[in-house]
Amino acid sequence: MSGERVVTRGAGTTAYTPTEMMTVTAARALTNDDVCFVGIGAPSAACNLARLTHVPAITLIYESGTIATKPDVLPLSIGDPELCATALATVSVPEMFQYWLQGGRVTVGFLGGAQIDRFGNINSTVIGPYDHPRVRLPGAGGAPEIASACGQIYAIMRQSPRAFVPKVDFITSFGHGDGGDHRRRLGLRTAGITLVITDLGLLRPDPETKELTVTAIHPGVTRDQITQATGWPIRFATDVSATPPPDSHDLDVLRDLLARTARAHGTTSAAGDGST
Amino acid sequence: MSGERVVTRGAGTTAYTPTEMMTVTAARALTNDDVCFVGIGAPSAACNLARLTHVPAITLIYESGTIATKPDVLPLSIGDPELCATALATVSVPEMFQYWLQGGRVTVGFLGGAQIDRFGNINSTVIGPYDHPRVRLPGAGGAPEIASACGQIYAIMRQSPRAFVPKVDFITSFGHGDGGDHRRRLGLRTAGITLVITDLGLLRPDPETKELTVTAIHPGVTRDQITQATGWPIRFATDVSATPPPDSHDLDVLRDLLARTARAHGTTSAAGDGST
Amino acid sequence: MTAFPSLADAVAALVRDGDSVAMEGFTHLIPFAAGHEVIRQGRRDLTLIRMTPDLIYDQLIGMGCARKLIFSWGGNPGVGSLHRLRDAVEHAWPAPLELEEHSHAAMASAYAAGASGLPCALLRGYIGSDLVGQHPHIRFVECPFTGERLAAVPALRPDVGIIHAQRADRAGNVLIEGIIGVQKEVILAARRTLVTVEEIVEDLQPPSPNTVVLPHWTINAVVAVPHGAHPSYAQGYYGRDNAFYTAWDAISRDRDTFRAWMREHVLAARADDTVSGAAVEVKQP
Amino acid sequence: MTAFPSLADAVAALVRDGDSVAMEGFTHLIPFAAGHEVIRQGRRDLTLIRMTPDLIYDQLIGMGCARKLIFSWGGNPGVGSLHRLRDAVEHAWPAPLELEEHSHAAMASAYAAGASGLPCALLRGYIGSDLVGQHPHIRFVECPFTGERLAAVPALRPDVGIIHAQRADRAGNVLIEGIIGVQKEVILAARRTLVTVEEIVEDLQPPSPNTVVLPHWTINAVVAVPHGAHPSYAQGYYGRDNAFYTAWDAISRDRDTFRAWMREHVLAARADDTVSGAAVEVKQP
Repeated sequence: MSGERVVTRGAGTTAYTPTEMMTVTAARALTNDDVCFVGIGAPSAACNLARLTHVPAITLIYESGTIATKPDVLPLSIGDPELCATALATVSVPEMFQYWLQGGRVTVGFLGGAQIDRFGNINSTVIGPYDHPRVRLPGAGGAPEIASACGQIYAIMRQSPRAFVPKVDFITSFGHGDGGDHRRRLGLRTAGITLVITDLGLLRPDPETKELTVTAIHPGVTRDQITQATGWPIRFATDVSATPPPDSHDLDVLRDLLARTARAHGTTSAAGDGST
Repeated sequence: MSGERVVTRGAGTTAYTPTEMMTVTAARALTNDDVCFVGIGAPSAACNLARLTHVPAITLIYESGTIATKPDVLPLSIGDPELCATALATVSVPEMFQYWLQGGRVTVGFLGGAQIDRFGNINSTVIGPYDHPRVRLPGAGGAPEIASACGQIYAIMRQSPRAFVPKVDFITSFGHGDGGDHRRRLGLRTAGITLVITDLGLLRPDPETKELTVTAIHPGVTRDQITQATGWPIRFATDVSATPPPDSHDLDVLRDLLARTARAHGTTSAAGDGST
Repeated sequence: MTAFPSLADAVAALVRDGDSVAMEGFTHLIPFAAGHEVIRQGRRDLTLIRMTPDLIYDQLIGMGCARKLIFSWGGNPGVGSLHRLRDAVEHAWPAPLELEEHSHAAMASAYAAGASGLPCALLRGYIGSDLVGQHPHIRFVECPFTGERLAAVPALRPDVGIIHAQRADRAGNVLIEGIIGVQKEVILAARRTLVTVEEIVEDLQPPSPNTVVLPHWTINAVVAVPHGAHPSYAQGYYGRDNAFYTAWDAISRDRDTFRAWMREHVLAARADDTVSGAAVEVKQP
Repeated sequence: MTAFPSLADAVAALVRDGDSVAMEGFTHLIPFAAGHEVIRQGRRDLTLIRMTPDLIYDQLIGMGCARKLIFSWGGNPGVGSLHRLRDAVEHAWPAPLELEEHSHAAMASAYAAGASGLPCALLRGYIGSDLVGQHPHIRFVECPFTGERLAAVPALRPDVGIIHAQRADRAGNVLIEGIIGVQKEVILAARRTLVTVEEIVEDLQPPSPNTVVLPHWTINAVVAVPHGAHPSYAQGYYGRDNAFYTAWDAISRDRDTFRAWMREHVLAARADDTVSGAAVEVKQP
């Protein structure tokens, strides 16, 4: 979190950064019954914070084959030694994707991404045309099948017009396509993206159109800020709630986790974007 | 072997039974480089005798998932504890059939069976019509894919007109079909049955017609005996050799193995017919 | 969440008349105790699924629990026939038995497809075999890249999957070691799952990170049933009772002898209530 | 039979210009030492196959060894881009790089199909993704039982498979433990195989009967290369050098810095001849 200015101070609570707000809010979306397929970076920070605070029984799975892992520090990569050493079991990568993901055992897929669009489609492949990309991104990884096979998908991304675009340059992972019943028409039986957690608030697909719509705003953030940070004319739900601020226990646990992680990796933060 | 009369005495060697002759001859067909998929019963006795005598480096695989196993006693079933305890590795049954058998890693499949026909097709399913069988046999087990995926197949069976029939009632495992290039026409790239070891001699498919033909006769056995024991007018190759008799070392090792096995299982013999 | 009910309560909650039920364990860890409880509870019209029916399915079939058998090798391993299975197929006693017959390769792949959430499995199999054509469950597809003709079989998705394992921890995570057969696949493919174990321990202590451990959320009920795999075996606990497998040949050959044996050794016995009753929550398919 | 040549001899015997080469290891046990020897020997026109290209493929691509890349995620894990990979794709430096792009699920299944002797793999995948249509290697077939449309990808059968493992015994049997990735699959799918190991021991001592052990007859050459996976890791031997992964971002960002680093740290080094030379017998496909 170093380098990021503290811009928010909750009523009577510890000061916190927008990234902390995002991570804590993402963690709160998880339950003890969830079996969660965890992307590296921001999703991994949120899922482990959840495990270390209100949902100790949650099952975290990383695509490297580690099932029910309980890392003491955040992994830098999707296959750090810590993940295997603290897992209930480690399976092969084909088994992970065939039996566990495609087999429908995962309730929540937690993804990051470079671009997301109005209908929750995610791009992690290219900016610009596929054959002559302006920016070549890392690519799909596990994301396309995470997006189709998990019960539902939560995405966590900092909100900006470059990241939140009307239509992604390339659909790596299908969200709601062109909206409406597009998923059903493709034979998808899972819910797809149901929640996007940003540093400004929460977005959920409209029940009918599936357009991502603001349903909650973080403390101190304005509607105008959100509109400015979104690449399409974003709508606000009829009932927009105020996200509760992080409490001091959440922040303590998160900061301890990041400090332990930084000491272990010799870097300042392991919560940056990374693989799926 | 108890209950079987000693009917053969090799020149200057120990007395032995036809079953011992069959087992020793079968063992001699194997090499140190073979990776052998072993059926239970007579194939298992032959393969382990080979391992304990002239081919200590042979790899024996049982369909229960045990790879490079070195049982001290013959297993009664395809998955006895002894097989796992002495194996290099034990894999799941889907992996065994997908990666190891279908993957083409096995050089020899060693099968038994209830019926074999003129063209080496094997029946282990039914005697009589499938829907109203006179005798319901155990069924396919691993045999159909052993017969198609292994580099070549050796079969070991006591020769009798009931077992060696012109055409099997039911092709469980495809040998050479109607003969000639039938395997190639079905897209099979493996050799199929190349050797049948019986208590009377050796049969091999004719290079052109693929009809099973006598290529070697065990000591003391007559051509007439073989003809009488075969359900079709069996041919003899131009050059029919005399199978060398078992030497005393082979017999000692085999008898020790069977005695150990009987003690371990509390039965008189574990070399009877069984699963694939 | 995994429940820890009695064996009787677990079977009552999870196995229903008319269900397709897979009890797996490839020679090793065959769930005899659970099968016996299914017999005692008098379940009927079951579609029994198992690669190698073994004695436990001979008993279920002989006691009239089954309507259909999906299998790939039905013998008494190393001994001979399953006489009750043969009597049902050859003489419809005590009831006719429909057969759906596979090869091991196909059936193992069908379980793996079930675990993988696929509707079917492909294999390079059944080539030239008369099993093709006997059954509508063996079809063929073309590889879209090479044009090769490949066999396809439908995925196996049993209503109930039952296995026996070495041990579970108090959360309900289950460890299996040794010949692991298709046990993982049947648990992941089935809609409802029951695992009997030799013991429940504080710490599973898997010897390797790659040891087969089934997480508790894949299992509806765990029941401690020491010796629950006898006369098959539990590696690290007890050996295979090969003498019983041999003896079964004579017991099962005659209908009356068979019934007398079952009355004395199965029907008169009670499931050990080793763990006090607890509600079994049935997960949704 | 497995040979125990020097790393230089093994690479010389097994890797040829124009080959398709898969070096696998999912974060764990990445065969860096073997990849460096391929660079030193100046191999050209390789089709590099790897789920997660990682730094070793960034180095191979930057040094001009590759013509094509088959992959599913090409980044510096937790750090950012692979700059040499991006430079090749975005600016054709030092040479154009053809991409064949998968998802992890498809690529893992394609390796498994290769190991299984199948021409293709089926998966419930790629639904709605723009990767479909970019590449002829993603096609669709219908399930012959349900009619469901399933994605198909061709099996991966690399000319050469290279992995790093914890240890081998003197027969050439190899043990892998921890995050096992697709290592078994790539060895079974490849025509020629090379395994580097941390050490060669008298007795493998697998902790469990189900530990992943590759029999010697699946491997052409085994070479002891202690620390051969650095900066990735070998569980039980050394940890991941996360600081190097972070440092690579700066080293690789600039072409000249990259080349200087490669000259000093890879080209100037010699493969450890830890085991004296032995002929490598190449198995037939």
